[in-house]
Order: sequence, then structure tokens, then C-alpha cells
Amino acid sequence: MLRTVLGWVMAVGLWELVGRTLLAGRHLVGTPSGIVAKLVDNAEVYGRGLWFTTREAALGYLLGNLAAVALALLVVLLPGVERLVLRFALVVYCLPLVALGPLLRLVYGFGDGPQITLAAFAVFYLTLVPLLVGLRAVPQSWLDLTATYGRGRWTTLVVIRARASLPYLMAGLQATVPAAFLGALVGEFTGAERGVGVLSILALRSLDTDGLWALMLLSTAVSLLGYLLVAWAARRLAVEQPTVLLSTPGHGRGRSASERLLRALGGILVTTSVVLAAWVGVFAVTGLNPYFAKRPWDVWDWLVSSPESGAHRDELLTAALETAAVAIPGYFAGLLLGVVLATLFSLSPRLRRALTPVAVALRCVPVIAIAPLLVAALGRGAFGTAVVVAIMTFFPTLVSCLYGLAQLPGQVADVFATYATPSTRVLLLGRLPAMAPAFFASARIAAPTALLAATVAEWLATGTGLGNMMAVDAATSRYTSLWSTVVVVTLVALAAYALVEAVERRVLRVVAPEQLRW
Amino acid sequence: MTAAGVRGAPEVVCAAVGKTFATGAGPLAVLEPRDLTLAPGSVTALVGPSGCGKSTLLRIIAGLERPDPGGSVLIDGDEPLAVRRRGEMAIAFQDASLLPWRTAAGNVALAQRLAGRPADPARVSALLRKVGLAGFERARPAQLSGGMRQRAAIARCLVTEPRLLLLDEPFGAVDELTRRRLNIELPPLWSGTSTTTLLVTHSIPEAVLLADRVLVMSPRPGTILADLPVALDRPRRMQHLHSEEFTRLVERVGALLGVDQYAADEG
Amino acid sequence: MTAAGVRGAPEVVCAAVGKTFATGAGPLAVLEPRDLTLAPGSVTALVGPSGCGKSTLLRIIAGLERPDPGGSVLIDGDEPLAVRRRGEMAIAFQDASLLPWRTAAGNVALAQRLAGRPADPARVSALLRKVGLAGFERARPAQLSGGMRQRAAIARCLVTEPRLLLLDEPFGAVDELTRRRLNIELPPLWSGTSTTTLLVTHSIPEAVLLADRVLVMSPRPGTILADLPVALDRPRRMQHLHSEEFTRLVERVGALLGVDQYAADEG
Amino acid sequence: GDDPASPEGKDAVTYQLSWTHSVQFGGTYLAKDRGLFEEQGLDVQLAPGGPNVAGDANTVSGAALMNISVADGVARSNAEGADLVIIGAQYQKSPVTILSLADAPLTGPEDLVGKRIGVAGTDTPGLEAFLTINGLTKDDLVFVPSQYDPAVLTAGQVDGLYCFYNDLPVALAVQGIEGHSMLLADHGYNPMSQTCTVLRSSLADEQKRDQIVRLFRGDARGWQLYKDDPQAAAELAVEAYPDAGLDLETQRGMADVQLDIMYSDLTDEFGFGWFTDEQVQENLKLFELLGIEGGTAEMWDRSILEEVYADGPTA
Ligand SMILES: Nc1ncnc2c1ncn2[C@@H]1O[C@H](COP(=O)(O)OP(=O)(O)OP(=O)(O)O)[C@@H](O)[C@H]1O
Ligand SMILES: Nc1ncnc2c1ncn2[C@@H]1O[C@H](COP(=O)(O)OP(=O)(O)OP(=O)(O)O)[C@@H](O)[C@H]1O
Ligand SMILES: Cc1ncc(C[n+]2csc(CCO)c2C)c(N)n1
Ligand SMILES: [Mg+2]
Ligand SMILES: [Mg+2]
Repeated sequence: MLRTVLGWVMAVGLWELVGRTLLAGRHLVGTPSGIVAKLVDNAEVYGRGLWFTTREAALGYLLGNLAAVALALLVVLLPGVERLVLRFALVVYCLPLVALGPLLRLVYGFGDGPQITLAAFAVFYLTLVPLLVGLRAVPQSWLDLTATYGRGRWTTLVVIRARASLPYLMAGLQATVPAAFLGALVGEFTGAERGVGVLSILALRSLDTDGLWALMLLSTAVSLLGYLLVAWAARRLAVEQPTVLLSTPGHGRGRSASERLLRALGGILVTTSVVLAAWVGVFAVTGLNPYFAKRPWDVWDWLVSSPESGAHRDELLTAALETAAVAIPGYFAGLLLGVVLATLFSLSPRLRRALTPVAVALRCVPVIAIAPLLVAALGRGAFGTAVVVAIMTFFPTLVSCLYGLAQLPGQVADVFATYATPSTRVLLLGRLPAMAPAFFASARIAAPTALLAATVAEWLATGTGLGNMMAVDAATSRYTSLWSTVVVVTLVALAAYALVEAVERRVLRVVAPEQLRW
Repeated sequence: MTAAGVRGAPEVVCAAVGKTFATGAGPLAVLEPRDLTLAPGSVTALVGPSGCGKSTLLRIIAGLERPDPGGSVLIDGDEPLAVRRRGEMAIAFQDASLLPWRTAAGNVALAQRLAGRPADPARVSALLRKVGLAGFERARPAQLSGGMRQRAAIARCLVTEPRLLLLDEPFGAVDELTRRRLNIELPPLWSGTSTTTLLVTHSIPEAVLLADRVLVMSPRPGTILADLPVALDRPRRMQHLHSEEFTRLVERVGALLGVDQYAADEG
Repeated sequence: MTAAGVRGAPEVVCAAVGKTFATGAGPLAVLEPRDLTLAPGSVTALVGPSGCGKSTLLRIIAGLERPDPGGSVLIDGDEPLAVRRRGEMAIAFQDASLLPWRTAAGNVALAQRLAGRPADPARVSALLRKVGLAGFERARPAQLSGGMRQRAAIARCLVTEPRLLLLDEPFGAVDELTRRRLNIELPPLWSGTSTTTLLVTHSIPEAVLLADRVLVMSPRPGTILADLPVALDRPRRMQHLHSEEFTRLVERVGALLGVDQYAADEG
Repeated sequence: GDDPASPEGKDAVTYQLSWTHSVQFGGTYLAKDRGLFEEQGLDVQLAPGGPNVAGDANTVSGAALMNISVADGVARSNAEGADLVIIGAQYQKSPVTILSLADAPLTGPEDLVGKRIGVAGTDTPGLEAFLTINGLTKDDLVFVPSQYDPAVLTAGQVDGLYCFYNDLPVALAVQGIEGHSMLLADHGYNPMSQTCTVLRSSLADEQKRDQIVRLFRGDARGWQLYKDDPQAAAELAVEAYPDAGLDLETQRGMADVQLDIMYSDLTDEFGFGWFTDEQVQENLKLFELLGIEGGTAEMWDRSILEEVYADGPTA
């Protein structure tokens, strides 16, 4: 206890020292004393701002998670729509903030609407994907039980799946706490009157580094609190011990390659039609002005049929390659970071306690605050941005994998105990396979997240790639270009997602066949 | 149709029921196509070597597994699914498969609920007492011994008064004394005019003691080697164990399964 | 210390081992504190009614469960953990508990690996063949029947040539023929000078056939009612089933467990 | 559609600002605070901007009656199909500046050669045009993409930073760091800034045009008050927007600094917000350099100014 306190005191002291010497006058890092002074001086303003943003985040969190649960229920009850729902959800999740923000402000006008919506958008997908994994994480024998009494999907859902999915739902609920906060915060960039986002724009633009750091610390504290609250609830709800999920490998494997191709094409067609219909429909219903709310045919024209489309495509391709150069390494780095941290945490509870706040902080601190620091430390090149992407990507992976690692069935743990297997080997031979469904859920989420994170980093910090292109397009009213870029970003994200999904299927067919069907 | 309670036991008619599993190493023939009829109200025991397809046959009769094309199962002319829907079937699976988050009583009560029966806590407790779980109503499966879990699963089966009862090795995890006790005490709960029972068991004496008819299966791919009627009067009691008919049948079945032959070979 | 293979079988000394579980409904006394010594190289069978604490005792000896304060288990003077660390212990759990993502062969090979033995695929196949799983080496647990899973778990136990072998109802899910065959064929793999064995079983004949000593437990809270030496020569064969000593012991154990008494009562 | 009216019978209009609240909009705050809009029969809703706000789009969509914008931005919007018109210019000089640290000041275009200049992606065309005007090319210096964070300058990652005269330089001063500001407007690059921008169709609509006149008049009166007492506006900004986190000292500094670019002999003579044909021509030339197509003199309309200042330079 004393050592922990002493450690913290030392760390803060060192921070102060470095801030006052090495980094003095550079306005990259706030000093503890400066931050405290800001917190004291502006207690009231910061307090109110925090309250507003927290409220927005909480509402968005609630709505987003409710939407995720509702969509998951829909999928369980109508498994046929699963792919469509997931793809559609992915498209919504992929809509870049740069494009979505101003649009939401137009739709909502004044008030909290855009902030809450962006928070909800940042949340719902992160919960939906693991929740679906959890709803499937049941052994055949439990399903046989409801089948014995001729009960259908609804009863199975209520009696079995709902409870079995709890760990995965909790993982989602935990990972989305900082996501909601960050969503609300970025939502405040769309012309909000108040909140931490508004305060941090000002602090940032006026070189008020201590103030910015104070605001980020407050945001982190709130997110951490929420995170710990959900973690506490999760522990209380935990099912005794995970059970062995015996289920036989898929039945419907007899499909030929051409049949699979046809089905895939059909799925793409249906998804595309639904997305296009929703696009045109939403714009028609909200009566958005076609000046900025471009329709599919405008994009088609810009990308394909107009005489300049060739140049447009070249421009997009160049930017896309720039973004890919950042997003792809960032994706893998984030995934790796998440898995490695999760495994380290599962091996050492002390490390877990010490680093959890840091991990939450990294995820909560808006990229606008962290990017300059990283870029200063790591250089302006792709490396620095990739690190930013990794930081924004790793957190859901960490949380999901932490829950996944805990899914080692008790009976299997006993087998390892028989040979007093060291925990590192249990990890390798038991926990990692048991984690596979959770890991792949987060790997699927991370694909679009990495792309989005890259564009956000480009927008807010580096001024390159698709993110910058969208920012410039928005600032120079090139709305057709903006929408075309949005479409391309979405398509790339979908493709990345599909790629991860293909790998996932191969692995889970062996490791967790129950995941491949309802 | 009349209410479930009033109707008599159903007849189960399997026609050309066979099963081949697709495995990574190619198709695995598990059951040879075969007709089989379970008479209304009868108790049929199914014995056979491990892996011969007993559980598979039981699952096919329940409609949880599809027979190979051409095969069909009809229960009083209905699809198995229809019977399940009416809550008239119950299965004791080979592994107890209790829901870990429910108490013993909760698991039993769940079956009542799933079968659309009114909640009846008194009946739940009574059944748990009958299977020797008095005092453990509120224990979760993880707090029960292997045999206790299996007994809770049996109670779950019986609580709905099913018309078709499928028991897959229901006493495999309990000791000999408890097994005998249950062998004597439970059948009155189900054998009678209203329930048709299929019992998979590894215990030849148990098969003979409980059944009206013993089906002996061959090793995989399973075929029915013998179909032996059991001419013992009901209700069955421990005395029957010492009857001539009993001993004869046990030996007969043992011989069919090669149990005795193995003893001879080995000598 | 010499290498595992060379050393003789260990002695297991339990001193004042008792167990009380804390449950929602208050403490549940499962095992009365009791001393118990398993002689090196002996096979001890543990029989007793379901829920009396057999599995609990076995888990305590393995060091997977802590005895109540004051109790201790020493294996040749070592903590159980040390024995497990050396890969010298093997346990067949009451439920097969195979790793669902590994094949049958993979599960068996895993034990080899975990125990720090060199990989020996030939031995893995040979053992699987011995337990009747030839052709199912690459099947996953979900593709095996209940009995087949249990047999894979036995193979997993034996593959490491453990010095201390703890078997919890290892043949509960297999049919009588297979059980007898395994009863005869497997013991030579373990009984001998190098392995001390504790066997929990519900089958009284099996206990007598396999063990040097049968411990009969009372219902919960479990105490040891009787400690009966088995004076049959080794290797045990089917003929022993017809010996006088065998019949005498089976009846004795049955009487202690009340099996026969139940029969009499009921009449 | 029909105009929403507030309970007191005043017309409710939305006025879209170009950034988050600060004394940048001090005159407007004065107008609102002192009831100058109410006098005009208006209930004005001030909509703050921000890094993710499309001001012009808000006017195009009708969400705002008027927004604060910048001439090259308006020209770009029009090139993309909007039909916006500039009816006034709050800044007489573009606030765009290159800020450097005082110990290594960049005082003229020639100083930029070989230097690293931080510039946001959106502003790159502006900097390029400035270079062209001054006989330089973008290869003469290094563009460092920097978006919203000014710390790149203090952290030594760039030698100069493309920013706003009344914004970062003041913040720097408040932090006790001496900086040097080089207004691009002093070196030939002067896009009309903080323009009052409305839809052409609104000008054609009699009722809306009237609202615009009243809005502009009220606003101009506020800015007249501002000129006499900018510090009052700084205090008002801090007081009126307690949740914006404004720092009084910074706001005071800003309030004084922006006097330089907002008021001139021209505004003294014709009134606040005035612009001349020469300025329009200069901007049109600039559009060519920036590669913006379709910018014509049609984009400006002085009739509102002329109506408001019909009786002299006081609104
Ligand atoms: N984790 C636990 N928490 C509470 N009670 C437990 C726990 N594990 C076992 N028990 C109780 O301990 C008693 C003995 O259980 P144990 O599994 O040792 O019995 P057993 O003799 O192996 O029975 P069986 O023959 O049915 O396997 C049972 O009454 C059971 O309810
Ligand atoms: N889903 C499946 N996929 C592939 N093979 C299967 C599957 N289920 C069962 N089998 C195979 O079918 C055969 C019969 O299995 P079944 O469970 O019916 O045996 P059983 O007679 O019940 O055996 P036991 O007495 O051991 O429980 C086994 O060889 C098993 O490997
Ligand atoms: C701090 C700050 N940042 C941006 C703007 C918006 N803005 C005002 S003028 C102008 C164009 C300059 O040529 C822009 C983009 C602002 N008002 N204040
Ligand atoms: Mg079976
Ligand atoms: Mg047990």
C-alpha cells in the first residue's frame, strides 16, 4: 500500500520535473501543479462542462447500447437478417465524423442532439458484435433442452442465450464507456454551446496546455469511473464458471464454391440496395438540401460517369493509399497491443490494476490532445499516426480479450491443474483458444475502427490521406467529393471487415463451431 | 384433440431410420436403416456397445437429429416436433446439461415452464425429494456432485408428466444403491397407460428390470440384434432380480453383447 | 531425486482430512476429518452413495481442493502440487472434460506435453486403440459418443505413466462389455510397482475386481465405514468374477452400502 | 416556409457564427445584450461554429439566415452549386498571419525560404497563393501539415504557423511567450474575411431581405459600441458564455488586437462592414490564383450596406 502510494508520488514528481525542465515552454505536456491550479481556478466551469458532456455521453451510451441489444434480438429471432443487419450497422458505424457531424447539426439544430447521436453511434456497434458472439456461446445441449419442449427462438433467447451472453454483453458495455464519452466530446465540435469538447477546443487553440490536460484528466476520470462501475456489475452478474461448449462442426458445409460466391454476391446486392434505399430515404424524409446532402447518383457521377471521374478516382486512390499506409499497421499494432495487454493483465492482476487507468485514459483522451504529443515524440511520419490509430483501436480489443480469456471452462482448467501447468502455458493452450470468439469479435470491430481512427487522426492532427481530404472537402464545400470519399471509406471498411470475417470462420470452425450458426 | 393428461400413451413408429454423419474423414455410418415401433405405454430398453448409435437413435426419435433421407419418425402419426411443441416429450440427456445459473429447483421448474405447465413448486420439491435431493433445492449445479446433477435432470424430465419419455443412460452417474432405489421408485411415476418410454442403458440388469422389451444393438453401424420381450409382472420389485426369467434374460442379453464371451476368451 | 520413471510408486498420507463447503444455506459438512494412507503401488477403490464426498476426497488428494484447516495431504512427503508439477499425477474427472477444440488424439497428446513428456504419437495412437477409439483419433469431442469421450479421457490419463493415478468413476458412461474389457485390459498399464491408484466407482464388482483394498463410505458427511482388503491374486482376470472371495466381498460391500437391505425392505 | 415568430411578435432568426464563442464576435454580443436586435424586432439565436461546422451549408439549408464566412470559402461554395452572396465584411484585413517566435521572427515573405511552416490542410491553397503573389513557390519552403494544435510552434517542430492574428498570437502573449505576427494581408494576400453571407434568394424575398437588413443593422450597431469600448465586450463575452471557458485576460487582449483589422479609415467613412469595388476586384484576382472557378462580382451585394448606411457611417 505504502509502496503504491510512494510509487505514485514519485511518478507525479518525475512528471512535474520533466514538465518544468525538459519540456518547459513547449506546450506539449501539462505539469501536475499547473493542472491542479487549473482545476482549482476553473472548478465551476470545468465541473459544468463535465456534467454536460457526461450527460450527453450517458444518454448516447444508453441509446446506443439499447439499439445494439435491439438489433441483436432481431438477429436472434430472425437469423436470416444477420448479415444484412451487421453490414448495415457497419455502414452506419463507418460514417466518418467529419461528414456526419455537420449533417447531424443540420438535422437537429441547437442542443444535444448531435452529441448524443454521435455517442450512440460510437457505441452501438462495439456492443452489437460481441453481444452476438455471446448469444451464440451456448453448447448444443442447452439448445436441446428448449428444443425438447418444442420451444422456439424466443424462449431459447430468454431462457438460455440471454444469460449465456452476459460476459460478452458486459465486455461490450465496458468497452463502450470511453467510446461514448469520446463520441459526445467530438460531437461538441459540431457547434455545441457547452461541454468538455467546447472547452478543450478553446484550451487547445489558446495554448492552454495545463487546461487541456486538466480537461482530459477529468474526462478520463469519468470514463474510468463508468468503466469500473460496469466492471463491478459484471463481476456481480458473472455466471459461476464457464462451461465446456461442446457443439459439432457446422452441418451446412456442403456448399460448392459457386454457390458460396452466388450467396455472397446476393448478400452484397441486398445490402447495397438497403443502404442506398436508406440513404435516399433518410435524405428525403429529413428534407436535407441536395447542395450538401448528395445522393447516390451524384456520387456515381463523380466517381464513375463524369468526364473528370478519372482524375477524381486518382485523387481518391492517392489519399486512400496514404490512409491505408497508416491504418493497416495501426490495425495490427492495436490488435496486438490489445491482445498482449489482455494476456499480461490476465497473468498479473497487479499489472492489471496499475495499467487499467492508463489504458482507459489512452482510449478516452481525445486524439486532438494525444496526437500532437505522440507526433512530437514519434515524428510526423506514418509511424506517429499509426501509433495514434493503434491507441484508438486497442481498447475494445483489450476489454473483449480480457473477458474472452476468462472463458476458459472450469473443467478444462482442472485438466491443466492436474499437471500444475504454469499460467503462461494455460494461456497458450487453453485461454487463447477459449478467447478466440471474443478475439475475432474485436478483430472484426477493429478493422473499421482502425480506418475511422486513421481518418480522424488525419483530420485533427496530421492533415494527410482520406481524413484530410474529407476535412478539406467539408471546408471548401466540395460535398460531392466528400460523399464519394465517405462511400469509398465505407467500402474499404466493409472489405476489411469481410476479410477478417473470412479468417475468423476458418479458425472458429475448429475452435468454436457454435459461433457459425444459430 | 383431447388434453394431454387425458390421452393415452403414444405409439412411436420409426420407418427406415438410419443415420450417417458427415465427418472430416468422410461419412460415418452410425445406424443402419431400420424400422422400429414402440408400443403405446411400453418401456423399451436399448442396450449396446458404446458408440453404437443409441444416443443418436434416441435423438432421432426426439426429432433433434434428422434421420438419413428416406427415414421417418411418427408419434401417433405426428412429427416429433409437434409432440415436443405440446410439451408432451421429455428427455434425460446423457450429460445432465443443467443450466449452471439456475438452482436445482430452478432447473426442474424450468421444464414445467417450457412445457407450458402451470408452475407447481410443490411438485418440484416432491420430485427432488424423491430423487434424494431434499435440502439441495437451492444449490446450483456446480455445488452438486455428479450423481446429484444427474438426479436433478431426471426430476426435470418427470416434472412435466411426459407422454413420451426418452432416457439416455439416466442412472450412469449414481451409485448402485441409489440406482436400485431409483429403479424401483421412479418407474411408477412414468410406466403406466399414459407414457411410452425409451431407456438407453449400459446396465443389463437395469434394462431387464425396467423394460417390457429389450433391444440389443450391434456395434457401429448399429443394427438391432435382438428384440427380447420381458415377461415379468409389474410393478417391478427387487424380488424380480432373483427370478428365473430375470436371470435368463440378463444372461441372454449379456451373451448377445458378448460380455460372457469376452470372459471366456480372456481366460 | 531420480527421474519419474525410475522411482517407485508413492505413498499418499492424508492426515485429518475433512471438508466443509460454505453454501448459501450455511456450511455443508461433506467429509468428516479422517486419516487415510494409500500404500505405494496399491489400488484403492472408493465406493459410497452419490453425494457422499468421493469426488471431493479425490480432489483434495490431488490438491485441487483444500481440506478444512488442520488437514493435510502428503505424497511421499511432498505437497500434491509438487507431484503435479513433476507431471507424475493424472486424474480422470467424473465428466470427461476434454478440450473441445482439440481432437481425441490432440487431447491425449496434450497431457503428454503438459506433463513434460516427449511427444510420442505412436503411444497416443496405441492407447486410443486400446480404449477402442481406433479411427477416431482426429474426431473432436463433440463428434464422439458419451462413452467414447470418457474413454479418450482415460487414455489421456494413462499416456503420461503417472505415479499417482486418480480415477473418478472412469467407466461410468461405457457399456458393460466395454467396461469389462477395459477393467481387464487397462490395469496392467498402471497397476504394478510404479503407480499408486485411487479409483472412485459406483460398481461394486468393479471395485472388488480392480482394487487391493475397498474403502466403503457412508452417506454425507462421508466417513469410511469399512476398509476391506481384497485377497485376489494379480493380474486380475474374468475368472476372478466367479471366485468365492470375489462374491463374498461384493456381497459384503453391498451389505455395507445397504443395497441388499433395500431389496429386503422393499419386498 | 413561413417565418417562425417568437411570442413577443419578434422574428426569430438564426445567425451562424464562424467559430466557438469568443470576443471575436464581441460586437454581436453587445448588440444582443443591449437589446439592439430586439429594437429591430428580431429574436436572434447565435449559433456557435467549431471545427466540424459547415457554416455556409447552414445558410444554404435555411437553418441560418446569415453566417459569418470568408470570401474564398463562399466562392467555393458557389462553385459547388450554392448561391450565396456577401453583404458585408466584418474584417477589413484578412486575419491570416504567420506566427513565429520572437527570437526567430519571420517578418516578410523572403524569410520563409527554407523554413518549416505549419499549415492546416484546408489552408494550404491560401498559403500557396500567398507565395505566388510574392514570387515564391511551395518548393521554397516545407509545408508541415498541422491541423488544430498550435503547440507545434512552441515545441519547435515548425518555424512558423499559419493562424489567425486575433487568436493564437494573443494566446501566446498571455502565456508569456513573445511571438511575431506577419499579416499576409500586408503582403498582398487579403481574402475578404468574416463576411456576412446570405442566400441570394433571401435577398429576393422581401420579408427575408428586411430581416437581413434589421439583423445587419443591429449587428453593426453592436460593433459600433464595440469600437468605443472593446473591453466591455471582452467582459460581456466571458459573462454571457460562462460555459465556453473563456479567459478574461485572453479575451481582453483579443478584443484590442482585432481593432486593427476590423476598423479602418474606410469604415470610419462608410460604416462598419463596408467593402469597396476594389476589394471585390482584388478578391476576384485572388480566386483565380486559388483556382476557384465561377467567382464573379455577382457574389457581392452592397445594397444592404447602402440601405443601412443611407444616412452616413452610423447604422
Ligand atoms: N463447490 C461446492 N460447493 C458446495 N457444495 C459442494 C461443492 N462441491 C461439492 N459439494 C457438495 O459436496 C457433497 C459431495 O460431493 P462429491 O462430488 O464429493 O460427491 P460424490 O461422492 O463424488 O458423489 P457422486 O457419486 O454423485 O459423484 C455433495 O453434497 C455436494 O453437494
Ligand atoms: N455430430 C456427430 N458428428 C459425427 N459423428 C458423430 C456425431 N454424433 C455422434 N457421432 C458418432 O456416432 C456414433 C454413435 O454415437 P452415439 O452417441 O449415438 O453413441 P452411443 O451409442 O450413445 O454411445 P455411448 O454409449 O458411448 O453413449 C459414434 O461413433 C460417434 O462418434
Ligand atoms: C480561432 C478561429 N479559427 C477559425 C475561425 C474561422 N475563420 C474565421 S476567418 C477565417 C478565414 C480566414 O481567412 C476562418 C476560417 C475563427 N473565426 N476563429
Ligand atoms: Mg450415448
Ligand atoms: Mg463424484
